[in-house]
Parts: sequence; structure tokens; C-alpha cells
Amino acid sequence: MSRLPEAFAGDDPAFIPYLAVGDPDLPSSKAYVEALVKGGADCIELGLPFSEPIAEGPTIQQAVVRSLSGGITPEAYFEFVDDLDVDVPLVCMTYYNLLFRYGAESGTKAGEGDYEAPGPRPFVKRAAEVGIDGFVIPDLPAEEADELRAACDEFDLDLVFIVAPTTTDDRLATIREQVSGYVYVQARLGVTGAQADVSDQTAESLARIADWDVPKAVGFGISSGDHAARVVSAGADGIIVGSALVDIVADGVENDRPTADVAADLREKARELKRGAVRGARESPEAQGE
Amino acid sequence: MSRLPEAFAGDDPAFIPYLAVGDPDLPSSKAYVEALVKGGADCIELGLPFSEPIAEGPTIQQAVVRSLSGGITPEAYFEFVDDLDVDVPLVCMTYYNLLFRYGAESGTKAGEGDYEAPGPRPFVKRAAEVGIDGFVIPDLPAEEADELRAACDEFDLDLVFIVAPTTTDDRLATIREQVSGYVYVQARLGVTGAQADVSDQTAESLARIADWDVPKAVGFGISSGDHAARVVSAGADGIIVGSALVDIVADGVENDRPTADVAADLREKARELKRGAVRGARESPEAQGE
Amino acid sequence: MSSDSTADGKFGEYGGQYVPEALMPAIEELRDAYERYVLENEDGFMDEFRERLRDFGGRPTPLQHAEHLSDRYGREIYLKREDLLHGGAHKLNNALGQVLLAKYMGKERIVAETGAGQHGTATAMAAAHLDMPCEIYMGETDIGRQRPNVFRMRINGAELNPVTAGRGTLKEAISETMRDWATNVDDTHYVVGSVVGPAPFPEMVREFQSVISEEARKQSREKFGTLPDSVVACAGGGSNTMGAFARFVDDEDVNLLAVEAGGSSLAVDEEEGVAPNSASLSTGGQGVLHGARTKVLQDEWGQIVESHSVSAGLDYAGVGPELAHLVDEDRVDAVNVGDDAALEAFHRLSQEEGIIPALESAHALAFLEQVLGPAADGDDEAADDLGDRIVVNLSGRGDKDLETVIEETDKRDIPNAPDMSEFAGGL
Amino acid sequence: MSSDSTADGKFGEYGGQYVPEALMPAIEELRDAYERYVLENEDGFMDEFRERLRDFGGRPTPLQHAEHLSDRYGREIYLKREDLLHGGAHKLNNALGQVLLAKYMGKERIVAETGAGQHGTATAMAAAHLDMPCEIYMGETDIGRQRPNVFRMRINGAELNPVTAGRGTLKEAISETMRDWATNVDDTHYVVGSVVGPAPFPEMVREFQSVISEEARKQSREKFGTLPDSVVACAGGGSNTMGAFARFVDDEDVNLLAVEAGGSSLAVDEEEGVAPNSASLSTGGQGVLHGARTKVLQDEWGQIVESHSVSAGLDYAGVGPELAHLVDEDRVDAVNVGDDAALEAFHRLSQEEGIIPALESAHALAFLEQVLGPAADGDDEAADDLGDRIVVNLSGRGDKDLETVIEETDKRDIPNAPDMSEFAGGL
Ligand SMILES: Cc1ncc(COP(=O)(O)O)c(C=O)c1O
Ligand SMILES: Cc1ncc(COP(=O)(O)O)c(C=O)c1O
Repeated sequence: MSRLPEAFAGDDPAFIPYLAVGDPDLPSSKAYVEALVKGGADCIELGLPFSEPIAEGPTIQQAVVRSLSGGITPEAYFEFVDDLDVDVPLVCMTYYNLLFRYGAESGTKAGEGDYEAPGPRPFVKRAAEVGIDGFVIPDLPAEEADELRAACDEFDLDLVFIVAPTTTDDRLATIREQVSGYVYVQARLGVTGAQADVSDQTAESLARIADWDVPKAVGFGISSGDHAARVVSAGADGIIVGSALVDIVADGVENDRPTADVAADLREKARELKRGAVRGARESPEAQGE
Repeated sequence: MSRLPEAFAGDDPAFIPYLAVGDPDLPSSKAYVEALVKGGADCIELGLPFSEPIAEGPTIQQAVVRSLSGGITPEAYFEFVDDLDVDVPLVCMTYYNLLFRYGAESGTKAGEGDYEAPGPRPFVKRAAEVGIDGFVIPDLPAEEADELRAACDEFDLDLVFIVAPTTTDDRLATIREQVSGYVYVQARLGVTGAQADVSDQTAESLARIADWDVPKAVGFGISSGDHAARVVSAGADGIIVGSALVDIVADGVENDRPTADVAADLREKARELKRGAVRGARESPEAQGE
Repeated sequence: MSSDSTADGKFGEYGGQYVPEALMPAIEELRDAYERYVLENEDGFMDEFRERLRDFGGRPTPLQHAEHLSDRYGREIYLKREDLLHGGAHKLNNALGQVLLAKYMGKERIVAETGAGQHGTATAMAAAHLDMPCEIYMGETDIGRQRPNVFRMRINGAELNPVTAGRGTLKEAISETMRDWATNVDDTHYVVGSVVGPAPFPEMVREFQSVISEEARKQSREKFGTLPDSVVACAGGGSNTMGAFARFVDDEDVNLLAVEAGGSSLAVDEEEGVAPNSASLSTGGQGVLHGARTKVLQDEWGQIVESHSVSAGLDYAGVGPELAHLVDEDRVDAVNVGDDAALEAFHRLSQEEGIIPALESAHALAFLEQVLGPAADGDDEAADDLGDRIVVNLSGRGDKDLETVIEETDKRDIPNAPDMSEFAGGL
Repeated sequence: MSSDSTADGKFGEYGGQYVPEALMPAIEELRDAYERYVLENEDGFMDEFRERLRDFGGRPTPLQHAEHLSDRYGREIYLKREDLLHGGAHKLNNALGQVLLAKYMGKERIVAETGAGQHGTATAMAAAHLDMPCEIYMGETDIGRQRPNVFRMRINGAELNPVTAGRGTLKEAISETMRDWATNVDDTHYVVGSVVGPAPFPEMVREFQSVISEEARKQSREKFGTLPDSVVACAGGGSNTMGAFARFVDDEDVNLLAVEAGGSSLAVDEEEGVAPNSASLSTGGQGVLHGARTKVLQDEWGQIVESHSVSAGLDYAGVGPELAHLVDEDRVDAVNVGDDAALEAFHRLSQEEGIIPALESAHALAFLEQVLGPAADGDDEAADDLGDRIVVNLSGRGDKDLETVIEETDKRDIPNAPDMSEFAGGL
């Protein structure tokens, strides 16, 4: 049973940080996740690194490389999640091939005798076992998601979809049918990465899905408490922050800093972001209208 | 008036050595020519180096390069010949462009106003002045020789042509009309160069022109007294030797030998060749038939 | 059996559109444009495309009877001479089609990825020809080893964006180009370089390349009055392959053979995440890579592994979904030959036919030798499948490969190679 | 005005057969074979030649409308795309014709000279294609600076004979090849590389190359319903030139322009025996070189001087006798452009049309810029002569020139060149 609704249950907007698991190693990841929770995270997107992260900007790409060269595997990831002792919902963020291949024999050939096509069910089953609550799969548009949707339904997990500034009305309808947990509202075009500003498009995008009955979390390029505030004041139910946090991890790796120090910085940054979001909620037209 | 007939006037076969004038410098050339005359030369082919010696083998090619890099020009050549004090006929051996261009303005353009086409006459005139008796122009077949023939006639000089093993009967007829002084019978295919053997083709070639009323001198690849003897015994009226002598000059340059030593070797080699020719004459069917 | 994809961009289980949401509208726009301009010749798009292929590209390319190969194998071997296309490979068919389509769509900028540089140079040429600003993404490792192609792109006025991620090769360059596209999707078209990527790319690229089989079909009838018994083409992503096969797919008597790069071995080193081959059809499993479900070289977890081949243009861990489907359907036979055999075939064609083939194309030729050559492995079924009249798609010329050939020949024992020692230091 | 040579191989005052006696029979045999096989199509020689040109060579090559150049110059510019011929230049037309003729003549061995390596590679390809043993003479200096072409010849199975005489360049290689021919004339044919040498070479090579103008004439009619106003071609020896002009010579309204390499200056340094150009038509005097009377770069005595051009293929002290004659007769205009202008034209075509031209061909393009470009010298007569529809013979592609372009662009100030600094060390 997904705990994702809990993240959006309180009065405050949800703060959803992202980290690549295993960056730069599993013990550090554990410390970082705990720090983020202490910093106010309402839910965490735990990245499972894939070798071809086509939707990521350079920051997360490098995190993925660090994690992969540390030897992360889906199974290690699941064990990591299983061991985690934090009290927030967890979203698995990864690319479809890892779901698709989990538990399949490599080298099997379609069209041959007892061949069974791979599929996402074994991955979802295992994810449910270790306490994952939902998925964000950036290379899986709603049109290709039937199998995964079915598996999520079977194991009571959520499946988050992204809505981009370019998403057409037709596609919004399709996504609306498939989405659960929250909608990931992509604040601007491009790939992930900390940006100096948050696009006007956010408000516009939010307006287009205002009547959806899932929470709306905005991501892509939020890097400061002020950004967070502005995004939330534009109507978001939550904020998703990745690169701005991964930057801190990267800095730690580059400067060989102790894990505890990096964790402290992450907690600090998390606080800033969470506070910004809360401030934004107070400034929102809705709040002011109340 | 050409003195070429003198070379074939005696009882003995003519020995006609070749040297590239200016190889490696003019004073040496003078010494070498004198040495060859002392060694028994009946006539000398004095090479005037041309930048594209397409009919020469590597030995003479290198002699040409040495001479050209020493700065030889046609005019220097003429002065050299003028200064020579030897009592044998002299044949100028060179390529047609040097005859063609001598005295022409460079850069003149056909088709323009007072343009006069270049031609061999000025060269022949000057050659006659300095005491040249005839020409061998290896890149000038009889078909292209009308102008040069006319100039030679005007100044009473001879024009030697080459007959090759490949020359057809038709072409023999053409050559016969144009040739004077002697026929240069090419002993074998290929380009000049000292060879270990003299081809059987010599006798055959000589037979084909037996009834011509000019002397027949055989060249290409004669390098020893024995060769010379065999060639003459096959019916030649003379022998032409180039590379075997140029080899001695080249050796002198390479080993930095005094001119006088090289000259002595040339004289020695000349003696060997001349003696061989004379011996060959005694062995010839003709001689034996007498 | 037509393999035309359905409206959802699937070929059987393969294909689809596994891309970030931000790109979906661009892909829908592209499908729409593809259907209108390419399939329905709206505004005379296809007429203009064909005219430019002819006048700028040099089409039709000949179907040449290869006399010495025919003697050697006791079959009639015909070479489809894509090596004579402008730029030196079949790549221009696609690049020109897509850049022209981008123009019709009102796009103002072109991006493309390139591995060995062949698709990059073709795109740069097409972009210069059609006056489109063009940026090429290329891995830093590839930039280092493909300098002449890098230079050709620059000479043609393209910008070059080095990709430092990962090992700096094709796979990373594709990811990076997708990112650029996702950021600049409004005014930018991504010229995908093979029959890979999300729908409609596999189908569209196949259509642009199908001029190869369209011509070969007609030329076969002209030359020997009937269709060939088989068509053989190398397969990296599979664009020359699908181009050479497309118009024969419905002719069930024509056997279609896709020759993959067997590299040095067919095994995958999971520890190292490396496959010493690029034989995804023969040895890969189903997966999702670069926007499509297809056959992929991957480890047990689904991480994509680095592929390897002496031929840079075949060195790719995926393959076109349509080709994967046709193989599963047994309409296409997937076979493979190794690096050594490809080099030997390279030297053979150069010496015996006076044509220096691309190392990619040499794989297709090496397969003939493997099945029909004097030391053939006696696989009679394979020999039967090839039949009497065999069309081999000569996808490109080998001028780009000279340095590689020196290096790779020098370190192997290739019996028919000329002495390379004088070139050992490179050109 | 036909420029067909008479039976004595003369074009006005030019031409002839200035060769060693030993070669005369071979030349007569060749003339006989040429007349029978080429002019009279005996045994279907010409049919086979044309078929091989088509299937092996890739003919016809397109006549392409160059849109950006046309815009730039306000004229209709058409490119005859010999760069698309197999091997990358017009050279194959001739090499294939001669090697095939040698086969018909029963010869068993081919020799050829090469300078930049273009004729050598074309001959090696033709010889491999026709299964003829082949030896190429090449100066040692040229071998050093044309490594890729050397390698291509070797790859095609040709033997390479380095020529050490003189400065080790084209002129010496020609002399050496003549010597080989004179020695082995019975079984050997010398494949002369341009419209030079003793008769019947100039005429015969022109006939083999005239397929260029034959096609261009037909394509002009198809494309714009009439003949072009002018045809522009670069001239080294002049084979692409004569090939592009031949079938237009009788069309007096078609202006023919031969563009020579002006190098760095039109002057000759007699002291050094060097001409910093290869403009024998414009600045040379009558002379006899390599078997023919023609225009020659020579010093006051008639010694041949070393020519120079940034383009190796134009770097020759002589020129075809027929072309010299046509210039004297005012049927052809001889013009020239320098190294800098050629480099600029190279970059212009690459960037604006997506075609990387040979540096030789870039000279023809540079002439357009000189007369019609924004900074044209205002020679209205020259601009008039070019007319509205201009065919430029694009004799070859520039892949062979990349190293030279880097080096030469880097040391000059070529305004339209991309930044070369990253390539400064070579490829
Ligand atoms: C000449 C040539 N052939 C084949 C290929 C492989 O690509 P594809 O499999 O898409 O035809 C390439 C790729 O660069 C190539 O350059
Ligand atoms: C592409 C190209 N064009 C022109 C030439 C010049 O030769 P020709 O004047 O005989 O056409 C060459 C010679 O190598 C060449 O390679």
C-alpha cells in the first residue's frame, strides 16, 4: 500500500528531494537520506542509476556515473531501501529498461519455444517488498505504461507521470488516466539541473491541471528557498529538488569531505528549501484568499 | 662542314664515347674528353644536360643532375666546345627542347602579333660555329625532325638517328631518309645503362639496315672490351659507350678522386673498349671472308 | 508480410516511444509531418527529396556485377554501390531526408549525434546544402580517433559539441543529443542517424533509406530479369540494412541476411560491462534503449554494456526495432562475422575489385566468404539460402577507415593483406 | 571548329610524338588500337567501357544546380559532379579507359606515374577491377606528403616504385615511367594520367574524359532546355578541362574557361629554376615536354622549371597540347587564380553547398568569385563571357586535401575559414 498520500497530507507543501542511490557509495547515501528527512523531506525520490540517463542534465548524469562505478545494482538498491529506517514515502526514480529486465534471463530470444517476454512485474513486486511506494520513470510516457500500471495496481503502488510545458491537451487526458501519487510538473523545458530562475511556465502548467485530483509537485531547476517559495506560491502542492542537492554531494566527492559534513550541508539545504516552500504556501493566492 | 665521316674513315671500327658535359664541372669534362681521345676515341658524343632526360638510365640521369646543379647552360656548353682542342668529330647529344628554345624569348605566346615560333635553327647555327659536327636527339623521332634536318643541311651538320629493336620496317624507311653521319643502333630495349651482355638483337638489327650507306654504330649497354668485340664482329662499324664511362666519373665524384686519376681510368677504359672493337673487326665474318 | 509499423509505432513487440514527456509532442509533430510530407508527398516533399538525392547525392547508385567475387564463389554477386553516394556512405539518404523534413516543418536548427562520424558528416553536408545551422554531438573518445571526420564536419560549417560523459562514445552522444532536443524542442530537429530511436524514427529512416532497395529491385530486373535470391547487408543500427531490405520484404522468395559485427567474441563480459561484439540481434535480449524497445546488449540487470567492433559504424549496443522484429519473425536471418574476417574481406574487395569498402560493409562481404569461400564452414543451408544471385549492399567506402585498417591489420595475421609495415606509424 | 587531332597527332603547332625511337612502335600500336577500339568501337570496346563507367564508376554523375552560389553570383551555377565518380575524381574515366584498352591490346602489365596520387589511385583501382598487374611510379617527396593515397594504391594491390631522381615529384615520375615503358614496351602499357604526352595520348585521354561534356550537354538541355553560356574547369595537365570542354568546342556560343593555378605569383624565378605557379597556358612558352610540343614553364634556355601550387594535382610544368592550341585559337580562355583564392573557394563550397571540393576544382570555383563575387575586380568582359548559365566542372572531392587545407589555411588569412587551430598539429 503506497504511503504517498501521506506526503501531501499535512498543511504544508511537500518537499521531495532526489538523490542517486550509491552516490558515491551506499553508506553515504544512507546518511544523506537521513539528513534530508531531518531537513524536512516529506518524501524521497531515490534514483536507481541507469547507464543511459537520457533525461538528466550533467549534474545528475555524473552522480549516476559515480554510483555505477561504485557497482550499484538493482538488487543492491533494493537491499539499501529495505535497510533504510526513515519514516517518509519513497519513490523509485529510474529508467524503464531496469524495470523491464529485472528477473528476465539475459539473451532470451523472442520467437523461440518457451520464451517469455520480460516485463516490469518482478521489479514492482520486489520494490513493494522493500517498501517503495511509487515510481517516476522519465523515459516511460503514459502510452507505453500499461504493463507497469497494471503491476503497480496489483501491488498497490503509485505511478507518477511528468507533465511538461510542451504536453498537449490530448496527452494530458492520457496522463490523467494513468497518473497516481502525484503529478510531476516539469517547470521548464530541458533536462534536470539547478537553474537560476523558475520559469513562468510553472503557473501556466499548474493552471492546465488545476482540476486534477492528484497533488501537483513541481520540479526541474529549483535550487533555493526563494525558488521553492515562488513555485509553491504559484500553486504547487510540493516541490521536487534534485540537482541542487546532488551538487552538494558532488562537491563532497570532489573535495573529499567527510560524509557527516556533507550530510549536514544537505540537511541545511533541505531546511532552506522546505522553509521556502512553506513561506510560498503562505503567500499563495489560495492561502491569501482564505 | 661535318667531320663525322672521318670517324669511320679508317680501317678500324669507330669508338664513340659519351660524356655529360659539366659532370661534375667543366674543367674535369675537358680533362676527361682529352683522356678519351688519348684512349682512342674516334668521335665524341658530348651530352648537353636537359632537366627531363626521359631516355636515360639512372647512371646518365645522375650525371645530368650533377652537371645541372653545377650550373651548366647551353651557352656554357658551346663555349666549352669552342675551347676544346681535340682532333675528333664532336656530336651534340641532348633533348629537343634545348634546341627548340635556344634564342627564343621565354614567355612568348603563339597567336599574338609579332610572335615567331621558336625552332632549332639558332641552336644549330651556334653549334656549327663552335665546331659541333652533328646531333643525336633521343626524343626526336624522324617524323618530327624536318625543321632540324633543314637547319643541319643549311649548316652542313649531320643528324644521327637511333634504330631500335622495335623499329618497324615502315619507320626504317623514314629514318633512312633523314639520317646522316651514322645510324645509332640501339642494341636492346630499354634506356641507356651498362649491361652485362649485349643482345642477340644487335646482329639482327644490323642485318635489317645492312644496305644503308651510312656507318652503323651500336650502343646501349656496351661496358667491356669483350662486348665491344662481339658487337663489332656482329657487323657494326662503330661502338657507342656511355654509362660504362660515366660510371667511372661517378665513382670519382663519390670518392672525391683527383681529376687526373679519373681521367687516367677513363683513358684506360677507352683503350680496352677500342682494342675490343678492333679485335672484333678482325673476327667479323666480313674480315674473315676477306 | 509487410513490416510497416502501425500508428503506435510498434513492430510486433518492438519499437514504441520511450522518451521524456517533454519530447512526446515533438515526436507527435514529427509523426504528423512524416505522414503528410513523406507518405503523402504533401507540398511535393518527396519529389524535392528525390531530386536532391539525384543531383546532390548522386543517385541512383549502380548495381554492379562483381566479376572476381562471382568467380570466387561460383554465384553471381552484385554490389549495390552506396559507397558512391555523396559523402561516401548510405548515411546521406537519411540525413538529407530529415534535414529537408525539418525545413518543411519550419525548424531552424539541426542537432545530431555521431559515433564514427559518418552520420555526423552526412548531416553536416545536408545541413550546409539546405542552409540549416547544425550542431553535432560526438563523444570525446570518438573525436580523438576520428579526426578526419571531425574536420570534415567543421569544414562543412557544423558546430561540434564534445561529449565527456561515460566513455565518450556513440551511446553517450545519443543521450546528450536527446537532452539538447528536449531543451530546444521548439525550433530544433534531432536527425537520428539510424533506424533506431522512438517512433516514428525507425520507420521514417527506413523510408528514407528504402531508395536503396527500390533501386536495387529495379536494377535487378534490368540486369538479370528477375529478383535476387538474397540480399546481404551489414547491421549496426540497421539503416543500410532496412534500406536494402525494405522493398524486398514482401517478396518472400528473396532471402534477407543481416550481418552483425561479431567483434572478437560473441560473449558478454558482465563484470566489465563490455561486449566484445555488436551482435545485438544474435546475442542481445529485449530491452528499451534510446527510445525504443528492441534487442539490446545489456548485463543481467538491464544496464547497457559497451559494444565493440573493429568497425566504428557497427559499434552500437542496440539495433533497429523493425529489424529485431523481422528477425523474430524469421523474415530476416541474423548472422555475424568477426573482426578478422571483416578485415580480410576489406583487403579482398580492395585488391580484387578495385573498391575499398567501409569496414562496416566489409562485414557483409565477409559473410559471403564464410559461407561460400574456399574455407567455408560447410553450412549447406546457409549456402542454399544465399542462392545464385546475391545482392550485397556496399554501404560505404573505406577511405575513413585507412588508419584503423593499418593498425588492426598490423596486429593480426590477415593472410591476404599487403605488407603494412611501412605504414606502421600511421598515415 | 573541331579540335580533333589529325593523323600526325598535331593540334595546330602543338602535340606530336617526341619520344625515344624504341617507343615509337608502341605509340603507333596504341594509335592503331585507339582508332579501332575507341573510335570504331571494334569488339564492342566502347560499349564495355561505358558499361563499366556506369556500373563500376558510377556514371552518369549529376549536373547539380548550386543554389547558394547561384544566389551569391546572381547567375545560375551548375556543378558537374565528377567528385562523385568512384575514387573521388574524374581521373577514373581515363584510367579505366586505358587499362581496358591495354587489355584489348593483349598487354599484361600496367605502369603509371602519379604526382598527388590521384591518377595513381584511379589506375590502381581500374587495374584491380580489370585484374591487371600494376606498378605506379611516384616521386619520393610526393610519397612523403601523400601517404593516404600511397596507402590506397597499396591496398588496391598496386606496386609502388619510389622515384628518387631530381626533387622526387611528378615530372621525375613521368620520366621514370617512360623509361620503364621503353624497357618493357612489348607487354606493358603506360597509362598516362592527363591529356599530355605523345600522340595519341592527348587525344585518347580527351576522348575517355569527354564523357563529362557529353553528359553535361545532355543534362543542360534537360535542366534548362539549352546549352550553358560557359563551362569553367581547372587545368593542370588539362584532362578534366578537355573532358568538360570537348563536346562543347563546336558550340561557338559556349564560352570555355580553363583556370590554371596562379600559385603565389605568376613570375618565374630563373635563378632557382622555380615557378611559383603552374600557369603554363598563361605564362609558359612553347616547348617540348614529355613527348609533346605544348606550353611549358621553362627557363630562358628551355630547362623545365619546378612548378608550384597549393593543389598538388595542378602542380605540373606543362599542359595538354590540344588545350594550348585552343587557347591560341581563342576558343578557350586561359585564366588563373592564386593559392589564397582557391583555399577561400574550398571553404565556401564546403560551408555553403555541403560539398568539399578538391583543391584543384576549388580553382575553378575561385574564378567565379574573382569575376562575379562581391569583391570582384570589375572585369566586365570576363563577367559577360561567363553569361547566365555557368557549368563548373567539379573535378574531384577534397578528402585527399584535408591535411593540406589545415596547413595552408593555418598559415594564411582566409576570411571564411573555420577556426583551424584545434587541428594545427594535423589530423
Ligand atoms: C558505411 C556504413 N555502413 C554501415 C553503417 C552502420 O549503420 P547502419 O547499420 O545504420 O546502416 C555505418 C555507420 O556509420 C556506415 O558508416
Ligand atoms: C580532382 C582533380 N582535378 C584536376 C586535376 C588536374 O588534372 P587535369 O588537369 O588533368 O584534369 C587533378 C589531378 O590530380 C585532380 O585530382
